[in-house]
Amino acid sequence: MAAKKLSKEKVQEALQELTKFRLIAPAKSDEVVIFKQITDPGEAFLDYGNSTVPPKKVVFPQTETLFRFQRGNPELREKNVEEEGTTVIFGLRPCDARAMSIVDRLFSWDFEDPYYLKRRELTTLVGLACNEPPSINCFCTSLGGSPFGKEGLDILLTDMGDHYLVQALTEKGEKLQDILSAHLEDAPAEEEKKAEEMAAQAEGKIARSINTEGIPEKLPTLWEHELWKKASAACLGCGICTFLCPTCHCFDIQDEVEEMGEGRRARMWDSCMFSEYTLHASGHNPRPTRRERTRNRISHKYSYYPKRFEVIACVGCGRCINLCPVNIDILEILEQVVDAS
Amino acid sequence: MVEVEKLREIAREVISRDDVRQLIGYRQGTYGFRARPAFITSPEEVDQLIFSPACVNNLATYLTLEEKLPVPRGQEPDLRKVAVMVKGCDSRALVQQMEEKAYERDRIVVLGIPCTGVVDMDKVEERFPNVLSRGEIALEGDKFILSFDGRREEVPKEELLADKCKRCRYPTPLVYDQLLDQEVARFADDDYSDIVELEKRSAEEKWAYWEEKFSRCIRCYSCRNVCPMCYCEDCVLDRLNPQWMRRSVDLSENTAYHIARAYHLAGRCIQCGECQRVCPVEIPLMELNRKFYKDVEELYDYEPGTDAEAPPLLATFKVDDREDFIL
Amino acid sequence: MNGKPKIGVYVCHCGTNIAGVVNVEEVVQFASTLPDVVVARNYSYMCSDPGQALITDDIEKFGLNRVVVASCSPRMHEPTFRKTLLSGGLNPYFLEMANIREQCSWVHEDPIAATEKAKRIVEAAVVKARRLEALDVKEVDVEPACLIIGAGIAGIQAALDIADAGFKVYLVEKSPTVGGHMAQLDKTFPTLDCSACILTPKMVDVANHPNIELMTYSQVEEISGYIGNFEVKVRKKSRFVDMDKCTGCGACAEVCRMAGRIPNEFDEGIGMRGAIYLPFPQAVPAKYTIDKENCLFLSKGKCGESPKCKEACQADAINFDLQDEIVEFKVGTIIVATGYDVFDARKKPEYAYGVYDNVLTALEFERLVNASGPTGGKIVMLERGKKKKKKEGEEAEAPRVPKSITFIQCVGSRDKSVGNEYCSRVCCMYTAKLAHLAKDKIPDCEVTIFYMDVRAFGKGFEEFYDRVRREGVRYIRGNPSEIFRRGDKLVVKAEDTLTATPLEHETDMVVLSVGLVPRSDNREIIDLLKLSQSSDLFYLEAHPKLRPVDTASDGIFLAGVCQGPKDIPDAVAQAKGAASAAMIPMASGKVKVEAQTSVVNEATCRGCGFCVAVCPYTAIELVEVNRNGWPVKVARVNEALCKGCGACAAACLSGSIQQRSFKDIQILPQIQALGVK
Amino acid sequence: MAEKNSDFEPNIVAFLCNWCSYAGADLAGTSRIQYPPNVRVIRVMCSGRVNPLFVMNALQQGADGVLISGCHPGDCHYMQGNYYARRRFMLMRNFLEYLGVEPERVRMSWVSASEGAKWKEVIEEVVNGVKSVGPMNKFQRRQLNW
Repeated sequence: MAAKKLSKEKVQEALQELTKFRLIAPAKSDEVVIFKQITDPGEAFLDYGNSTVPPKKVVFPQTETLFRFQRGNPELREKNVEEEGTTVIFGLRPCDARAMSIVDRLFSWDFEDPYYLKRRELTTLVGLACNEPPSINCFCTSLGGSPFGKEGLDILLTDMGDHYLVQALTEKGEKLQDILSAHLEDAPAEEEKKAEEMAAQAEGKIARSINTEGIPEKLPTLWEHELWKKASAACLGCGICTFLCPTCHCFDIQDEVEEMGEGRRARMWDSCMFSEYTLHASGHNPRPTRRERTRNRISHKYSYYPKRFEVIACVGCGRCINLCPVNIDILEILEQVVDAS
Repeated sequence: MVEVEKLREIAREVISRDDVRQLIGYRQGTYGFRARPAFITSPEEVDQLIFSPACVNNLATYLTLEEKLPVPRGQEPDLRKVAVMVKGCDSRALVQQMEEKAYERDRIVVLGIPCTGVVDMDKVEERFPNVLSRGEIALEGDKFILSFDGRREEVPKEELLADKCKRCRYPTPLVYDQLLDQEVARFADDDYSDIVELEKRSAEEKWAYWEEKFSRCIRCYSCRNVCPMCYCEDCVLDRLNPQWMRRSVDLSENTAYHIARAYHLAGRCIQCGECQRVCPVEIPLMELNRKFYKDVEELYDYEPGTDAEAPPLLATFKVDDREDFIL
Repeated sequence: MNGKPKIGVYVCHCGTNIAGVVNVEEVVQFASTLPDVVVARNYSYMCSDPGQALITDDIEKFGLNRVVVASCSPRMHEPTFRKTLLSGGLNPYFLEMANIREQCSWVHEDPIAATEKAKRIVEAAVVKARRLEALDVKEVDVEPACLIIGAGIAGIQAALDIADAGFKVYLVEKSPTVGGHMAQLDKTFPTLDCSACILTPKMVDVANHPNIELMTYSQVEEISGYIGNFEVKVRKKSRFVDMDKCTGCGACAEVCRMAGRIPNEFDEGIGMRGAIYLPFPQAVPAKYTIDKENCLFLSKGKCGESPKCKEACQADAINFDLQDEIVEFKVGTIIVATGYDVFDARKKPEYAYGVYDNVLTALEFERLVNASGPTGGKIVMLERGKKKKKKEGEEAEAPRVPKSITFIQCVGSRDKSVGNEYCSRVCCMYTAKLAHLAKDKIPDCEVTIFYMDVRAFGKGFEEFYDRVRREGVRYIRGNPSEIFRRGDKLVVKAEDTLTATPLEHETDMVVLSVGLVPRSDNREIIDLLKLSQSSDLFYLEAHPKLRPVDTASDGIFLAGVCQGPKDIPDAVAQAKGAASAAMIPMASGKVKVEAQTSVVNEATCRGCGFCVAVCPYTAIELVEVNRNGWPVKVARVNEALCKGCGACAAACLSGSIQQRSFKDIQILPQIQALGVK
Repeated sequence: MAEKNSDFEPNIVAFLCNWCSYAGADLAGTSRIQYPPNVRVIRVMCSGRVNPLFVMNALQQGADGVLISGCHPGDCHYMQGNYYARRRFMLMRNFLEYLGVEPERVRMSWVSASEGAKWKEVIEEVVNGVKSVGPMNKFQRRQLNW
């Protein structure tokens, strides 16, 4: 597919066109950038680093109704994801898209999750390459990702200054590109080559890194190692590092019932850093303190997940480092894992 | 400002005592200007301890946050003391915790740090983004001196000072075993101007303001877990039977959560500002707590965390409490 | 029994009280659709035996383990239905009542709205019933002793009955003697018995009864505890006279420098007494008392060279160093019989009481006609002003006998302007009696009574009223507006409403038939015992018709006028009622204690002490327990002291302390059932 | 202001203390004093038992207004329950107002066992107060996740 060009003046029109779908774009709520459905293109805010809450919440909502029930009525009213309509996530970062492709492996593993996969099917991802690393703690390059990464994206936009280079990467991407053809022009051939140079430059700007070689195999051997106690000493046991991680996918299912016998079964995010995540009804907790939970969080991403899906469940977006209230740094921990005897 | 050597010397002496199990202080963060809590259990680890305007955490929360593993049969629980470094505002958390009998005074060794104000790390990182190498922050006169990557930047104190410090009434710790510096006289006060301004708005405007904030909340509970006053064994809001508040994350449950949390801090919050600092979606939680704080002060002339012997606010009453709203 | 709930719902018609407005069938149909409801019925009178039998049969037939009765207020029949459950073999606390009468059918006319609300009330009761838990009905021992506060006729009668039944009685009286207001009266209506003749024997019995510990000139200072276990502290005020030595001879009173110079309260201030005095001759105990404020030695430290009374006392009973004595004891029940005050006539300035000497209150007139009164029973015109200097030898001219006496009824009763809307029940008859006595003592005296309505409702009252009129007492229907002086006569301005003729009735003496009002110091007892007051500020009985002698607090009873105006026969009857009510727990020796007390989940309690601080009964304390090897402090409730108010449950932030039958898990579903539109 | 449609019938949850206000409400019943049916009563043993979070829970569940009624100060059957309730609700009411919940929605009253008439006045004052501010639509549970 020949690359296209989207001049910056036409961005608003393009977005207006997309509002006929469920258009999700980065927008500002006070000073916080969050992905939310926009109806007026003016709300979109593309000059941003990365959102606090990753776009995972679009395809894997924090709370979603599975089905509704009523006493005395045997028929369950299942939630029809179709009703949400085709969705376009515009302007997400390559790492978040790559994270979705990682999480797809789990949700289409031994059980095809109907809700998540249907939503993914309905969603087209239009990524925006990172000319500048969104934060000092980005380390996507260490995990096989890139500021210009295409994995998981349907279209990649690259900011070339007065316009965006539009590269359709998948069939969905091409379909969307056709829909937007009125606002696009053909991009000169060398633009794509220029983008590659920019990619290399951007990758050079990533300041932090980790050599993941051997970590998945080594982690299980450090089960009782001293480092976990030290690393988790300051941990508050809150849900920031998991809720804000684009690859975290754990959820809890609960029934919310009202006295009159109406209710719904809902799924909502859960965090392995919470104590009741593994709390048994008997009161026993196999992971009683935050030491075990921190060990589990790191081991799951860097050992258990790769063992099952051949990919480390981390895309190096840096959110868990930036937003941890007590500066627990996953890279510092991983370095300690590498150095641990 | 506290000289680091003196601080480490006192810390070494304290942690060497056989009746002290652990010392909680601050150490340099992993990048930029960040500082983070340090947990010292032996004299050798003392050299990592620092104190600077970057040390924003309230370490008092760790006294009640510690998860106690069941003591194996035949062994005794380690009841040795815990030493903790506290700034002026942090020390009020100790006073309030002791007022609520969380622990006895003799269970803790308090190293008091008279504080001249700490930075708002968001403002620092906004002003000097992408600083990876370890940066230092110091306060000289009324200027913050930031040294990093070989550069030395001077910034007027006001511009980087944390909001809570602009209204700090207790710079010098109210309880301490040792003071690591001379006392700092009170340099600010709280006129609740922001609260008063919000109170004046109409019901619709106020709700629109809070609806925007509460809709962002992702219920990560960092504001609860960081709070030194939130130390219930099993938070009533997490319970399923009865279920006060549902797990689902939406405006209704989020609002219920924030009302319950703020109410549970009525007459207990000591304004250390941690909840607002840690909130990933920047909900102005202090504006919630300080509404109760202002009412409690005006109506009942009560300031939490200032007198360990004072009875809890909501467990006392005066016969002439105001009741003009009662039919 | 806490297993899967099987609920029976019983909706009562209560004749037409409920069924007249609420569509009972619709409510029953609705109730049958609610979760865990196994059977739903309606019946005309659920509280009747057949009604209750419905429940016990269903418990048998369906194995019910929860019962919801939708009828009247739980305050009315909760005890009844709890007994029903008990007889059906079910724990009484598996009952939940839905108040669809007092708070629904009786107060909402619109049938649709009332039925809709009734459904919601029933639903809230069902969802709570589902979560009710069995409570073991705890019993505590009852101290077989009774404290009676106030030794008027009511207190005396109650004390005698309980003592005769073999129980210990502590009878505490604030004034130096027992007898109360009845002792002040001359004759009693309608039989004209001499009040002293029928009262003094009982006063003597009370003083000598082996089971009664009489404490006069004493005040209850502190009461704590609960039914069966009240700890009482009484302050026996010092009389400065040694009760054992004093023989009551009166020598001291004669020589007292203050003799005759202090208005005697007992004589309503007409008669005088000294600083050391006996209220009245037949006082029991017949021991003298020194009035601290007026005794020169005690108040100013000097009484001439030395106190005369001490010199005169043969028995050497006077001892100025005697201190108040605090007595502590334990009782099982308490009877409040603190009596009343008479209405302060100064609050009706138009009647010029206190302005003209010869405007008297009825109680003052009682003292006048009383043989042991200050005038030896002679009705004479009073000169209350400064005592004229009696010159040596000059015989005081004999006080004049009034030619005409006028009574005015309902002074301070049935009068909204002074806040006493109630009728004091006794004034009509005591006025007729006093009028008869006046006629009897001064045959040619013109006796007139201004009245609004004569209430001669009791046994022999009407006959007595008729007799008094036949003796020439003139009844004029009209409420006097004013009294003023004309010459040496008093003029009563009024209108005879039967003949609609205004008149200015001249008379020598006016007697105001003052009503009965709550004692000025009744707040003390309220604070001691947490009694509540009815709208007329007398003490509130538990239920005006069904529980007239009980109070809201278990083990505390009311007798006499302190509960509301009544005459002597009613006061005695109520006193005997209170005595028998008090004897029930004392006789059984055991009493059921509040079962709906608080309980602590020691696993989640953080030992902050908020509950300990809010508990009004100090029923909670922090104890150290071992939690997984760690010593922690947790709250623990003393279930005998806990009264089940629930203040601790609301103060607890972690929800660790809950009040049984009112736990969060039981209230939140109610909110949901009532709240969701 | 919220649209004030005249046929809006508010749904008000009331917490009544057993000894005074519940008895007062019963007295209004025995005296056949008529009052609007909008208030639905939950009986508690003392106003001191009412946890202000019940108010939040009621408003969240669908109530348009909440009323807490107890004994007059000094008359509490348990001595102090109403004093604690007074402080708690003073703070909670101010806080809810601060969030944008109109104060007319959270009401408190002292009604003694003998004040049947006053109970009617309290009910009418509360019902009219809630009617004036319209239905509660701020953070109601059913409007959102159904």
